[in-house]
Amino acid sequence: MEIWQFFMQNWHQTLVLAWQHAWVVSISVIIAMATGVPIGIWITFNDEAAETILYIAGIIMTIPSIALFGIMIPILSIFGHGIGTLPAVVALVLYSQLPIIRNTYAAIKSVDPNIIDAGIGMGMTRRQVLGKVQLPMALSVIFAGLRVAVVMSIGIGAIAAYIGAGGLGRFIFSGINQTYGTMIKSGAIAVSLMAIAVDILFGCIENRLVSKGLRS
Amino acid sequence: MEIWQFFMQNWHQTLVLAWQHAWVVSISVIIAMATGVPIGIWITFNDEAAETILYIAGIIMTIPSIALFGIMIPILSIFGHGIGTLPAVVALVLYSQLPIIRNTYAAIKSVDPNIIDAGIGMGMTRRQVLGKVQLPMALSVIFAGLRVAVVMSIGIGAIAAYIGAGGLGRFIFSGINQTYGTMIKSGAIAVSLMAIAVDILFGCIENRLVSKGLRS
Amino acid sequence: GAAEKKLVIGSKNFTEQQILGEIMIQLLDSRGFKCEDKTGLGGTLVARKALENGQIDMYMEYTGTALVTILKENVITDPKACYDFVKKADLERNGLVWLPYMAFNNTYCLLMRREDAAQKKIKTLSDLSAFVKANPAKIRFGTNDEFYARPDGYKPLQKKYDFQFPEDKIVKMAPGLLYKALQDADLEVAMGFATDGRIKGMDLVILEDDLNYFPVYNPAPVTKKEIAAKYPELEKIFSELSAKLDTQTMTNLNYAVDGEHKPVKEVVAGFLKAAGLVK
Amino acid sequence: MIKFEKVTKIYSGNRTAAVNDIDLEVAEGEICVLIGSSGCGKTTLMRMVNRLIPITSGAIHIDGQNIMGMDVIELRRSIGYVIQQIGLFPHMTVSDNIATVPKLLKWDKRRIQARVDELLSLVQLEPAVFRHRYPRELSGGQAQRIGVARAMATDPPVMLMDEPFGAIDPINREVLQDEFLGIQEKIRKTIVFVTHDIHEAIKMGNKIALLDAGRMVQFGTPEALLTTPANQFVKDFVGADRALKRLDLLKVQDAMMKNPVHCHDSDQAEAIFRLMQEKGLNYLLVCDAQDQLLGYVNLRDIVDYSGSVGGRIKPMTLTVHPNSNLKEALSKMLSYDIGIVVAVDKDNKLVGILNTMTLAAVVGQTYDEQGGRWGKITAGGKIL
Amino acid sequence: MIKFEKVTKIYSGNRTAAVNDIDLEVAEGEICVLIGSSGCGKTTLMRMVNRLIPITSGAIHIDGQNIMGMDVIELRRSIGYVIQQIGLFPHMTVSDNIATVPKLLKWDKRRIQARVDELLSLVQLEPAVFRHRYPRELSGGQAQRIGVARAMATDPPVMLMDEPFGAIDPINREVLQDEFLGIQEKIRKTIVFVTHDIHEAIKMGNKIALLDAGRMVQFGTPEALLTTPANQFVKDFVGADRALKRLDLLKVQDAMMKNPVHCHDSDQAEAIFRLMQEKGLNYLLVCDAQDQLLGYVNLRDIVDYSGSVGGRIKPMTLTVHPNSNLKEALSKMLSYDIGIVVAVDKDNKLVGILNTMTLAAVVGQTYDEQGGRWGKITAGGKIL
Ligand SMILES: Nc1ncnc2c1ncn2[C@@H]1O[C@H](COP(=O)(O)OP(=O)(O)OP(=O)(O)O)[C@@H](O)[C@H]1O
Ligand SMILES: Nc1ncnc2c1ncn2[C@@H]1O[C@H](COP(=O)(O)OP(=O)(O)OP(=O)(O)O)[C@@H](O)[C@H]1O
Ligand SMILES: [Mg+2]
Ligand SMILES: [Mg+2]
Repeated sequence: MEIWQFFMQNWHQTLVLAWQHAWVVSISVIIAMATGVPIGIWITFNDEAAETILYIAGIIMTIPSIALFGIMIPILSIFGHGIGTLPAVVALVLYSQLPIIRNTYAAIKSVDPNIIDAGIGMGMTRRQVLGKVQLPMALSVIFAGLRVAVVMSIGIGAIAAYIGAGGLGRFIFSGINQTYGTMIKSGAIAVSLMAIAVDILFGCIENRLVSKGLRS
Repeated sequence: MEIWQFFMQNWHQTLVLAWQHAWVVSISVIIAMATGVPIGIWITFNDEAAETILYIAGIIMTIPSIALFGIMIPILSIFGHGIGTLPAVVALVLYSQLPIIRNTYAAIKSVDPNIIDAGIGMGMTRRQVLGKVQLPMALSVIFAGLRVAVVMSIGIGAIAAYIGAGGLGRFIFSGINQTYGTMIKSGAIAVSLMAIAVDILFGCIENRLVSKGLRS
Repeated sequence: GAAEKKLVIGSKNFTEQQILGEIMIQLLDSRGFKCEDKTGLGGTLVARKALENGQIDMYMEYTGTALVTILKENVITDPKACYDFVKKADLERNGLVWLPYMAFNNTYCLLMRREDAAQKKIKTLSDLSAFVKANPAKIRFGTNDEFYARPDGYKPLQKKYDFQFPEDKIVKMAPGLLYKALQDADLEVAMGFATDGRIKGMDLVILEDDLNYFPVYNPAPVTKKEIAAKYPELEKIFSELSAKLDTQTMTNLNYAVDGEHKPVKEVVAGFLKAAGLVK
Repeated sequence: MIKFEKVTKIYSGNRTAAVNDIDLEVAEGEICVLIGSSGCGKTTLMRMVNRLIPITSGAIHIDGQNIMGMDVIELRRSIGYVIQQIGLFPHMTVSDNIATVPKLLKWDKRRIQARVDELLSLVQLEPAVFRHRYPRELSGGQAQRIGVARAMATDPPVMLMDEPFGAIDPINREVLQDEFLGIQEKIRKTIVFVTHDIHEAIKMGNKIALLDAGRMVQFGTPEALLTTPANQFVKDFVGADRALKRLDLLKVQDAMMKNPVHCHDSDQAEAIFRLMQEKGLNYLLVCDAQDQLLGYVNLRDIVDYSGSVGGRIKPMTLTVHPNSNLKEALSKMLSYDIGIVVAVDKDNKLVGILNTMTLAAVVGQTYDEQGGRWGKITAGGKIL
Repeated sequence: MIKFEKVTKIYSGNRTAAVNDIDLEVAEGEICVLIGSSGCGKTTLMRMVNRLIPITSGAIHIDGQNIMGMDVIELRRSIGYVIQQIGLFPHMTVSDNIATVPKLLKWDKRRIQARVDELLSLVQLEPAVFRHRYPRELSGGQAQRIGVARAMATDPPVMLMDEPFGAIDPINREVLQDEFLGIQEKIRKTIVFVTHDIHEAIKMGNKIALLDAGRMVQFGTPEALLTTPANQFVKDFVGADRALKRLDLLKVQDAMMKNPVHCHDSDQAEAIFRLMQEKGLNYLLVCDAQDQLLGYVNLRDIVDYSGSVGGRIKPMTLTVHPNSNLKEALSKMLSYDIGIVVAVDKDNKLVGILNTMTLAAVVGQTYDEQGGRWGKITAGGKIL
């Protein structure tokens, strides 16, 4: 109830923050997908690179966001974007890599070799085997990774507030500093709602993309 | 070099914090595996529960750690453990659920139905089909989820410092507050090393557990 | 027409800083500047880096913080001396200009629950020292990492007052949680900030620093040399503000936000009007 | 006993039934072969027995008990199922694949190992070589045999075998069929067996059920299917050469003329010559005093020869064993242009003789109420 | 032309070679059938041709070019490969599976669709029913046929077919074989074809290569394999009834006696009676003035009958077409006990007659330098 009231009283700010949040997260997720999936695919061809890349992604995931920002501000300031949306997006993209890369890698590696064999035997290039056989068959596991990454991004998207990119994190951190439970909860609920909405969206996309022939 | 010096000067504290960190993370990971994998398995039997559970895990993952602690302190205070290791472990366990559950679910769901059919046709119970067919065949994808969860746990294990459970997060947060770069970097490096070590460990376990018959 | 007087205003992300940031924005806006709001940055590190790298033009830093954590100098307990030292050093070393400092002192303090303090008969830090010596097992102390580790923090404090919490009774956690933990009786004593509104809101008491240990933390707007040179009027604007922001006022402002959950903008607007700084 | 009662299966999304109103009884201890065109519902029918797919309507009983009332796990454990797609577990070694059910039943280790080796030998795979292989390291036929071994591991009383020998070469297949029939003779299992090979159907089946588009077209003994096909479809299915196929079912001893005309090596050539001329024979078989076949004599060779016929014998290699099947006998008969084949027992004793007429007498029908000769065929013969 | 030169393959971890020093030449436009026991290396040999597995030693040339020097993608695209394990893409519909390579080659949509429907009809599957099915909704034989269709999609000049019809019923298999041979007659592909069915091998192969344990045992025409098997293994492999199998290779017209003795319906019964008695015939075929077969007369029926024989004709149903194979003719012959079968052309004109002697004359060898009669078999005949 309080939370409802809070939203009523702060609807304008809520919308602005939610919009900022959604914006930062969407861009991040799109970039993260556009980088993580190809990297995950690429390392299936190269077992040595695989280890290295996965360790790097792992290390990145362990860097605390504040430290990451501390590293990024001087670098990105060169382009005049030391704070704001850009570093937030970079951070989210970096953090999303591990689940996306690792799942893409594991998914593609676990496609039935007999089926891949059929593709190769028909004269598919590596790229075609990937696009026509491995990816479609690995899709549901790749999506598992993407959905984890997306939900995680929306969650840690709150840190965008640290760096002046706004977002619902503002409610949460202000609420924490103020020990203002309603504000924290409102922020958290808004973030959760967004996460569920996006997860449902991804579920629908997954449903459309994953072949009916693979469902049992 | 500075970092090396820092470790030399603070080796005792480093060891203590690393030990605390490892302790909190290990317990969390063990509990997270022991809960997440069975939940992931269970929801393969129950598609409705699956959605709900996955949304809940998603929501949990979006709750900022500080907010989570804010919620937990009053609850766990009832048992006299409002702060310290317990809430840190609870938080890490909760955060790890999504990658573990989702990957377990996706992995089991994508096992070749013909092979499952063979198991069922031989008179295996559901549990046996799971244990003897689905799990062994899904293992590498399940491990992908576990490894993401473990690395993530080690990373966000730094937040244990927030709640008085110590760990390498102490170096990082103190360093941040003191704008003491060497300390931050030392903490981050220690955490990364731990993440890589544990990831390698999990890689070895995976290698031992995944059947040679599944490797191409 | 005249070129627009643009400034990017930052702040750290706790309540007092949000209020200070908002004050600067509203004040400067009323004096013909056009401010961009970049308040709420995630801590000293981020705000300072952002300033140094030109991502923000100005934010309020505390003299004690700058002295100890940024310039890595020894503690100075006199406000004026401290300010002068910082102003000079930061300009020389980093090319940053410290504008006039605010009257209030947001120093560290130790807090207890009011009834608990009364029951244990603890009013001053010397009382606490005596109590701890007598009952080392009966008291838990909460601090954030920063205070625990700072050269003007917990350890010298112990030395000064000659006491020591047993190591297992010291709990280090995030400042936002300390108050709650103290209120929930997970702690007996916690560090805090003197102007924090929650002290009032949660019915806590500040233990008196009877030996004058704590350093001073007066906030002052910090900006780059070039900006200060370009807009000399800033000096005057903030000196007007300086006297109006005493410890009591700041505590009240903090309480309005933290305790009464009023929006920062509204609180600041009310303050500036009441203080006659904007019409 | 497996009894299908008006069993129908319609896959969701399909307009036609995959299995349509099937009534069928597989008697205890018998092998019922299912044959029929591709997609006619054989696999579907089988998979309803162990409840891998639900029955749309109708009922299946095993030993009088409705399968829907049985514990599904026990039902399936009591049924060995050889899957058409083989379906080996890729993550298990050959040995673990075969041992799957024994392990579920917690047999002790030594027993399992012994059984695995026994089954591997049974399916003609060297245990030492194959025990530790993974499925991907097997050839198609080897994998199929492991599938059969796996299904037989616990000697279940009922077996469903979906084209179990389809990918195996003729020699190994025959060995497996014989081994399997040997086992079946001892432990009488109730078996449903799908094959596309009519010869296999005839050899393995006590009964054959021929399906078409989900319906039963004919159900009966192999003999009945070959001799009295129910309609053109059955005729087409068993093939234009169905009379020949019946020869698979029959033994030489069933068809041969016993005690054929012959002489002994001690007989005087002159007497035999006269006799042959009299009867219009050009050749005559010759035995010794123990009736062991020595060969034959040619009329030409004993003209003007005096002495016993023994001195003029030519060897006779076109012999068969009375236990061989008639197909083999016919083949031998055709290998040379003499139109007969001689049956001798294991002691080389002359026991019978076969020619095409005798074969036809067994498998064929009488064309005209009265036999007679069509006479010598005159190549390029003119109109009379 | 595919040429194998001393090709050897040893799988890592195996002690023995899966394919051992094989020399083989598959001529341009010919079908070479590989047969051999399960695990003898047929699949391995095939998969080396399209470089799915590396050759351990030796070389393979296609049209004179070493495959190792060719672009591997182009090599594989020019080869249609029917996989033993079928290997349909589970995530694609039947239509998409078949269209895989055409899509890779960017054929336009209409052309692809037309080709898919054409191929579905070719493999006897109704396009409207199966086009949009997923592999899991197919029976084993249906899936296999889709696999064949997929490999044929772009009409590649070379095909590797690993047991392409193994899971298909005899009727459909024969249709497919015939369709396939029809296509092969027009577009002469170079084909390597694995089968376990000797009949199929004989029917499909221009040449047959028999492998055992990785080595070539015999390579030659089907005829050669059946008539002059290289050793006991080959004999065992083609079966004891190999003479019968040769009948598959031959047509009635190759064996029949042309212009057999017969009379016309207008002939006078008395004259024919006398003639038959004279020649010792009990039956005689009767034709009309155009030489169309009317039936036969029985000696008994024309005793004391005056008039033309036309009034005493009995119908003759045991006829075959000169184009049928001898197996069928033999089977018909055995279906009734008269020992002959009559060949008539499509206008029912009498063209020939067959009996077992004529069959043996074609497939068999002369046993004795001089023909002769073994005489009527005397059942229970006593020693003379
Ligand atoms: N990946 C592999 N690793 C090790 N051995 C293998 C592998 N693949 C096949 N083999 C072995 O090589 C031999 C030849 O196998 P191949 O598949 O060529 O046989 P095949 O003639 O096709 O038999 P089938 O008729 O049963 O399909 C077999 O003994 C098999 O066990
Ligand atoms: N899951 C399914 N969904 C829809 N139709 C199916 C499904 N499975 C099988 N069918 C159809 O049902 C019919 C019977 O299939 P079934 O597998 O029983 O055939 P079969 O007799 O075993 O054929 P084969 O000899 O080719 O293995 C086929 O026409 C097939 O297309
Ligand atoms: Mg089937
Ligand atoms: Mg093979």
